[in-house]
Amino acid sequence: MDTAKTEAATTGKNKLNMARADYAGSKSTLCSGCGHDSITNNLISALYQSSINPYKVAKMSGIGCSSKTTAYFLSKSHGFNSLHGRMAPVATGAKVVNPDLQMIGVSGDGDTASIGLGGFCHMIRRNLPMVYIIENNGVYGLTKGQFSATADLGSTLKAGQTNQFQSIDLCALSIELGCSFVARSFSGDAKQLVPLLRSALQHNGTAVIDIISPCITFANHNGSTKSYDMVKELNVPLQELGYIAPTPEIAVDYADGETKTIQMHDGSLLTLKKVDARAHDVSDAKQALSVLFESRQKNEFLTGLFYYNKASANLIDQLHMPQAPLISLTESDLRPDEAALRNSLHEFT
Amino acid sequence: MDTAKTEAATTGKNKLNMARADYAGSKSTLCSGCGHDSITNNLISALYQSSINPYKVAKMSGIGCSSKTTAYFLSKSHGFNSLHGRMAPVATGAKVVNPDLQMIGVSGDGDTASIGLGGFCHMIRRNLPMVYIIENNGVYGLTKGQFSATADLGSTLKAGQTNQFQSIDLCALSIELGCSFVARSFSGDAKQLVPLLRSALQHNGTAVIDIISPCITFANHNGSTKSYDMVKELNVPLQELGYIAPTPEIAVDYADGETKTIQMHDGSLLTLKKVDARAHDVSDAKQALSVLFESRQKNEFLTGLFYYNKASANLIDQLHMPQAPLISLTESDLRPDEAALRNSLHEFT
Amino acid sequence: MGKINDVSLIIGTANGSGSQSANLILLRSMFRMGIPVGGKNLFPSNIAGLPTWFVIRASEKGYTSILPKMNIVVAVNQQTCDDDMAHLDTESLFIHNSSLRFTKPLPANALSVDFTKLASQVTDSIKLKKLLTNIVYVGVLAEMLGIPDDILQKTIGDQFNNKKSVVDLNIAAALAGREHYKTHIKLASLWKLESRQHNVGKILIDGNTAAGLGSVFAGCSFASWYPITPSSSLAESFESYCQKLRKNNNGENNYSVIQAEDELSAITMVAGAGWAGARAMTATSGPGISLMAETAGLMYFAEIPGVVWNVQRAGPSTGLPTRTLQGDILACAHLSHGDTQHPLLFPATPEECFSMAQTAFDLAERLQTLVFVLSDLDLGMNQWITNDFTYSQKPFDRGKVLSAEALEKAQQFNRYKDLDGDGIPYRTLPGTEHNLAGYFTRGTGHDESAKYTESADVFQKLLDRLNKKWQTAKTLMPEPVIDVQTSSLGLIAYGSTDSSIRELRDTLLQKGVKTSYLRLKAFPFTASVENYLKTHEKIVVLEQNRDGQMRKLLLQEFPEYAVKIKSSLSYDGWPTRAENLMAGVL
Amino acid sequence: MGKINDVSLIIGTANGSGSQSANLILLRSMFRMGIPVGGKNLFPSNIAGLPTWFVIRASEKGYTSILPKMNIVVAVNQQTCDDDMAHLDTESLFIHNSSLRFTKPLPANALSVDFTKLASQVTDSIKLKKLLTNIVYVGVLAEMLGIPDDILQKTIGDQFNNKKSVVDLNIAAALAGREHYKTHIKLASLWKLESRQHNVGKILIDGNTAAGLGSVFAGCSFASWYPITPSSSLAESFESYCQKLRKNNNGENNYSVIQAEDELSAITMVAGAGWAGARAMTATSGPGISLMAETAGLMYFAEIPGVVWNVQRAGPSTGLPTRTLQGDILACAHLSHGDTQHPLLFPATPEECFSMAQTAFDLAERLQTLVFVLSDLDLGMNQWITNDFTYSQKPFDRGKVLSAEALEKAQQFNRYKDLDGDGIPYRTLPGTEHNLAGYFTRGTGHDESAKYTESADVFQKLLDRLNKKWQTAKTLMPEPVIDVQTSSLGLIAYGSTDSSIRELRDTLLQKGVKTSYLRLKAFPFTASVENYLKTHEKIVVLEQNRDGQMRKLLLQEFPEYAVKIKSSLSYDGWPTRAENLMAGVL
Ligand SMILES: Cc1ncc(C[n+]2csc(CCOP(=O)(O)OP(=O)(O)O)c2C)c(N)n1
Ligand SMILES: Cc1ncc(C[n+]2csc(CCOP(=O)(O)OP(=O)(O)O)c2C)c(N)n1
Ligand code: SF4
Ligand code: SF4
Ligand SMILES: [Mg+2]
Ligand SMILES: [Mg+2]
Repeated sequence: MDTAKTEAATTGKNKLNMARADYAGSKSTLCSGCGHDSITNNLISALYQSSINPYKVAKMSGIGCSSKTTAYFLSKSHGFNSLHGRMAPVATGAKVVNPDLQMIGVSGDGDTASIGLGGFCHMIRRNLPMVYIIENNGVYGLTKGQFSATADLGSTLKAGQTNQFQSIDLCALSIELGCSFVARSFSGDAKQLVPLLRSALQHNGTAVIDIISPCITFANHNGSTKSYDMVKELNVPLQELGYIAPTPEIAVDYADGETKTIQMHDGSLLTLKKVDARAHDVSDAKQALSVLFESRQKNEFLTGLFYYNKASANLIDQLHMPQAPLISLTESDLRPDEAALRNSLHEFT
Repeated sequence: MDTAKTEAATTGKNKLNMARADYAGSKSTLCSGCGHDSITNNLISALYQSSINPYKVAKMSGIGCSSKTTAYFLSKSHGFNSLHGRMAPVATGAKVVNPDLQMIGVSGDGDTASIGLGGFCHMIRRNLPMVYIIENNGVYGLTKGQFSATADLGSTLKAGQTNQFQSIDLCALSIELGCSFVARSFSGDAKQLVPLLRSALQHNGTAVIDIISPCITFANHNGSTKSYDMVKELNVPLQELGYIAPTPEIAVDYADGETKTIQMHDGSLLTLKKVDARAHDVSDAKQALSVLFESRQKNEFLTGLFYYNKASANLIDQLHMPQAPLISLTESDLRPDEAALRNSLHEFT
Repeated sequence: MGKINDVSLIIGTANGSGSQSANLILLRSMFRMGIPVGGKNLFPSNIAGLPTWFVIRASEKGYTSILPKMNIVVAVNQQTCDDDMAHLDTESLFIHNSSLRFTKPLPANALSVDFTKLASQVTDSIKLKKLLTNIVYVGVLAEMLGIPDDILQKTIGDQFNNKKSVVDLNIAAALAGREHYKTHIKLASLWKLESRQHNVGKILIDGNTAAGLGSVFAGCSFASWYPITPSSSLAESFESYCQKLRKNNNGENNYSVIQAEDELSAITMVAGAGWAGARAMTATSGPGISLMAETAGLMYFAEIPGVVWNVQRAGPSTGLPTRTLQGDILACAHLSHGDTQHPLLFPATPEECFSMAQTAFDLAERLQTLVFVLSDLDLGMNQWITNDFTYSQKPFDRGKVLSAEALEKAQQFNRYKDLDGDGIPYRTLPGTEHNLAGYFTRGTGHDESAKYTESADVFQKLLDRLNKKWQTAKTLMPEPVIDVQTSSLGLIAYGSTDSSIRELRDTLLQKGVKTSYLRLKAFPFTASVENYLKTHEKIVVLEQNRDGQMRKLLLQEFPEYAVKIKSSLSYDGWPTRAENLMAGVL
Repeated sequence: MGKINDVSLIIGTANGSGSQSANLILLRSMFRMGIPVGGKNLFPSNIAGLPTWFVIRASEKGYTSILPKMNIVVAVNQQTCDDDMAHLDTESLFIHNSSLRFTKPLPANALSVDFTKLASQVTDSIKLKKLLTNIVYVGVLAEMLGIPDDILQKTIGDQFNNKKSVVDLNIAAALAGREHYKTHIKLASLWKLESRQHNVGKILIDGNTAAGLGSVFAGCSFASWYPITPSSSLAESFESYCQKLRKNNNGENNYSVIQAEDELSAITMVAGAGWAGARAMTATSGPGISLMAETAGLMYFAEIPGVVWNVQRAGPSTGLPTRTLQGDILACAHLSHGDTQHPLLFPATPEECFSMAQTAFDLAERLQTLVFVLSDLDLGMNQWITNDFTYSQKPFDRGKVLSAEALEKAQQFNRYKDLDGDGIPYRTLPGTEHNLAGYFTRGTGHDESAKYTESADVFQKLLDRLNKKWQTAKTLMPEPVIDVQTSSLGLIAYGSTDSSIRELRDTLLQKGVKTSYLRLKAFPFTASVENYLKTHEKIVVLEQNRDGQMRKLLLQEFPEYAVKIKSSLSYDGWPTRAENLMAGVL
């Protein structure tokens, strides 16, 4: 059904005539078994299958094991491993002056929900066009496993301490703040994650994907709610997802009344087949919040696409800039003429 | 019904034998007509009527016109006009080491929703016992009226610019983050605000009160959604509120089936008489979020108590400290004995 | 006959009362008479109702420094009218609104004028009356000092955008003041103004407006900022000039301005935009500088261009937000942890605020680093006569950026390799369509090809190269302005104190003390600074901070001359007053 | 016979492989033999799988500085085994795991040992085998160097908390290594260890543990922190010692620790807690320091006590998080904008990390200001022999705090009035039940009674009083350690480089160069520092940063002696190596 995928699978090349290896980065230095590496892998699949132009990608991140992963894919692209908690504003600056860049951001739960929370919320308010991935393990991996703000109430550390604070649900928070694309997935669930990533890549606003990604070294013990075992046990997908690249004639034909289709910015389609009774209309933010709220009470990891709003104006629209990115402006565009200076100064004479 | 109030009204003194003037502060230097001054006034009423001990109050604030107001009440109390956006962490440090302090914080929308958003959210996560007032005018008053993050979409500045970003609903956000007392009111509505403040003062966790408080100088023009006229027009109270101080024998007897009563930490009662059909069970966070969500779509200012949860453990509980505040510990409590030192060092020999 | 074109006056009002436009009309009228003049607003950190003073000094020599005593004191504010008398000396004239109640005895030269009543003659509206009260004292002063009516009326017209109804009322109020003086007061003034030609080719403007406009002409296309006094008007003027001057033919914005949620994000957005290839800036003041420390270090280390306008106010901490100091020199020079250093520029006039915008962006892109321009409240928000701005013909220096074509030719690219021996590597912009273009920017240790490394050797070499770049910077920074008159006493100053220093030097000369003067325009210091230190027996660094911060930088850089480098300091938050700095010099 | 008690060895493994405990066992065994020894872990900024080295140096003289060449190199990591040979000189022994594949020729003195196989003899579990491989090389080295088996076994027992199953396995693995050496290698070692009495009254510990424990004994009751290498273990050890030593009789916590959401909040919580009357602290490193700038300025200006432990790592920016530098001296001395200054303490040993905790809190509360303790990764995370900690009998100095009773007596209270002429005012704590107690703390300009004011005069006086307090601080700061041996060459250093400086001085002496040595313990400098500068012809400041930051502070403070103050610098991120600093001295 997904032509890009099929094509890629047969020829070993995608539409840009690039092989999957062209989307790879340097070797991961993460612990073997780290959930983050699976995400990288799924992201490479998504980029490859969607024939994303590596030269137009800007890989953004903060600081953390998760944030390191932008080095492990797309070595042809520019990357910016910035400061702890500052991915959102760095990306904002870069995207505004060059909207041609496809922004792919990878952050951690500490990076986003602890130190970076303010910037994250405000990026959402501005609806910055960007794929914003949170590799969520509930701990600070890189500093050796302290709780982050997404640690679940009652989850324990390896050394035994119990988290006493309520976890921040980044998906609910994002929807509350008006985010235009909000999903949750699990690092190991390629079937769900790849279509989500591919549609996020076509979204024309902030796409937040909160991906539960077990930390094998510091949060994979009994008692950690984000261990592989627990995540597999608690993972409840709302929908089964499929991605259909835009083709000249898309013929979507579903017998199953339980399947909905949403069209992305570029014309591609994301299909959502209801697999849980609670699967709601993803254009209804209120319902999305209710579903998330209830699922939180049950201590399950509800996954899938929660909210999507194609219509909401993004930051780039708001700024009323020309088609050509600001960085392409030349001196003559940037420096007004002498008469303009004289005119401006008139009132000061 | 409210004995404290009645008593105060007759004798001119409250239970601590203090006059209302004993709760006053220095003269306000705000613009005359500023909503913030009304809030100060209502706060003084609440403190006086509730016979709050001024010596045990710590007045906290950030920076802004709103944050200045802590100088305008309770001059007998200690105050800390800290840094822009940092009221939450300063208050956290002070309260933890001296839980006997009654924390009263006054912040602005810029102070809380813009620069202070991260700290605000994390304070809520910790459920720091504190009355957290936001004097919300949608602008940065003190820096001459730029939009803040609570400016409503489509609201205009005096100079004409239109706000293009979605407003942050601090009440919905607080509930989403698990805040245990969340209300909204209007600076000029003494009838609603005083009972809210009095019950917040008895709450044993974070009590967020978002008070729409028009900025007469920079946001009272046509086009500003937070002008006096607009607020009066759009203000929709959910409930009519009443406060009953704890008495030896409280006999609450309401004929009206539409009135609910909630009991605060000290035994006082807050009565909520339904005046809008949507008035929900304030112990139901999900419903509260839905009500707020819908009301936001309508561009109205829904006011009243939205959520209350007496049960949730607060930060002080979590820290398992003794009854006596840490600051009262003496050297002998603080410095373990020499044997303890020797024992501790044993493993390093 | 009175003194000609040599008068200091102070007007005490309340903020938010409309006095600001009246004061500007008075000031601009003098400017238009061709007289050197300066105007300083001493306002509270508050929106309305608190005391505000406006000081005007006209002087044939162009001195603008505030004097300890004023010739004319105008008291309109009940709150301060008693204290305002402190500005008087025996000769001074004290003009006050008749309605004021004094608790102290009035001086001999007191002149009671019923401004309110005079305003009532013009309008019945209570609201307008309040505003027009201010214009009445302008009329009184105009008549007394001899400001021609045509100039005054034109200036009133310009001030109110020639909106007839407003203009007419104001002119009437001014005339009422004038008439009152003519018919009732009739006092021969000790101070008189006479038209001159001093202001040909000059404008009267504040530094923030100049900097905002300068940034437009300097090619800045991205600004992110968070409001803070006294820098807000810089960002706001940038945006409003962009609206006028930076639209393309389709009416689209060839610029972007983002009001950030705080200063952490403001500077970090600048880092993102600079990295992506735009000329990007932010404007802030003290507390904002502190919050920008972490990203400033990243920009130094990852070599990302950007410009920070620091319009300094009185610190430490929140300090006095509406008072001026030169207190962030050390903070900016070393902002962030580790061995971090940043180039600083010090504009002294609005003209330099304008022209240094391009200098700052050229340096930032050439050096691939964050450049701070240190203005201050006095320069940024007060009114200065300055040379008309020169339209720069100098091409922008966009620095070492490799396009896809250049990469194709070079056939290799190492982001952090020093190919030219100046410590400055080449960079590519994200989005460059070439196989060699991509690299990984990071604040962690990296080798020449931007790869992460913990190699001790590579790390030390990286720090050394950054230092080499710093040495290169010394050859690119603007040269100081040097006036050598003696080898015995050399003054050093920078920024907004320049005009006070000029006055101070003249006074010293009158006392028989010759001085040389070096006005710094930049840090790191160029070679000529060292030469100046070498060739003077005693050096005094005059600055507006408690700790002698620029002196400390000089001591650090030039230990050989440290012994002879002294301080003269003033740090009460007021614009420099020449005489305050005198003690430290002698 | 080989050299006695004079050996340097490096072990190259991968992090997360369990080698750390093996290395500590080896190190502690030597310590328990009474031999001066030091252990340094060179680990990557990564959790598992990347190269890590552990360096042990035993020396009768107590030198711990890393030498350019090692006597023994143990290679266990495939990734680095080729490069590890770079540490060899002609005499050195190269012991490597037999399974390693080399691409370079092995040296003559190479010894292949099948650690993996030897470990297999002890266990069948694949997971355990990997861990035990490390203990096998410990056994080999123990036998070769002559570490007695009773000491080794006891140390293994202690390392694994005497958990029998684990201990037995490890002992067996060590014995396997020992046996292998005895029966198969039999090489007479060039280096031998012999038991001594040097370590009587000493312990082997890292600085962060010492500082955490010290803070418990110094009465700290509030810590808020945000994780960052290399400071995390300081906060963590504080909390875990509190759990053991600071419970009251009801098992409740006489302390509080909050993991903040970032460093902005961490320091700001400290401000709140210090204001309320607690001894409050945070621990952080470079990037955290930058983020703390704004609140640091507030604490200076509003006069709030607090302590920051800065365990320095290699900057600028994120830099090398697992490497060491003394790079934040300037950043901390002036942290924040405006004329802000902070006292700094420089512990040189774990013992000083322990004892300076009380010094820091005493100074912070006495001076009502934020005090920085500048440790570094080398001191904080590496293993040092240090004097057993002295139990302080000195009462805490809680500073000038007025109780309700004191207020009743005084009958007046002005928060910011200098009653004692030392620049230090009195404070009250919130919650004090007295009519006079309340005051309003602010970062804005204030008068003696803490009221807001914009008065120029009051503002300048406030800055002057803060400066007077700074002068008082100079009389309270710990004195430097001074050893005068000559008047021609005076060295100055501080912090963790102390032991390297001792070695350097000995080497110089052997070359006939006598030196004096002043080890700074604090900034601002006490009078004895000036005297030292005065009485030496040439001064060399040895430090681990590129810009000679402490030298800059000395130049700033003592311009009279600036000419003769030189730098010797090393800044590659490795712990100081004595020989790296040599060049700058001569
Ligand atoms: C300002 C600052 N504070 C602290 C750190 C130390 N630090 C590095 S990564 C990290 C946490 C990372 O956690 P998370 O974002 O969840 O990523 P993970 O490692 O779990 O993938 C911290 C606290 C830092 N680099 N910068
Ligand atoms: C770090 C920092 N940035 C900026 C400022 C300048 N500033 C002072 S008050 C304020 C905004 C206040 O807005 P709000 O909190 O909404 O209070 P209001 O004045 O509207 O009551 C700003 C930006 C500051 N004091 N500190
Ligand atoms: S520490 Fe955890 S998050 Fe980090 S690389 Fe290892 S498994 Fe992944
Ligand atoms: S500016 Fe606005 S918020 Fe500030 S005091 Fe005036 S009316 Fe109030
Ligand atoms: Mg994490
Ligand atoms: Mg506001």
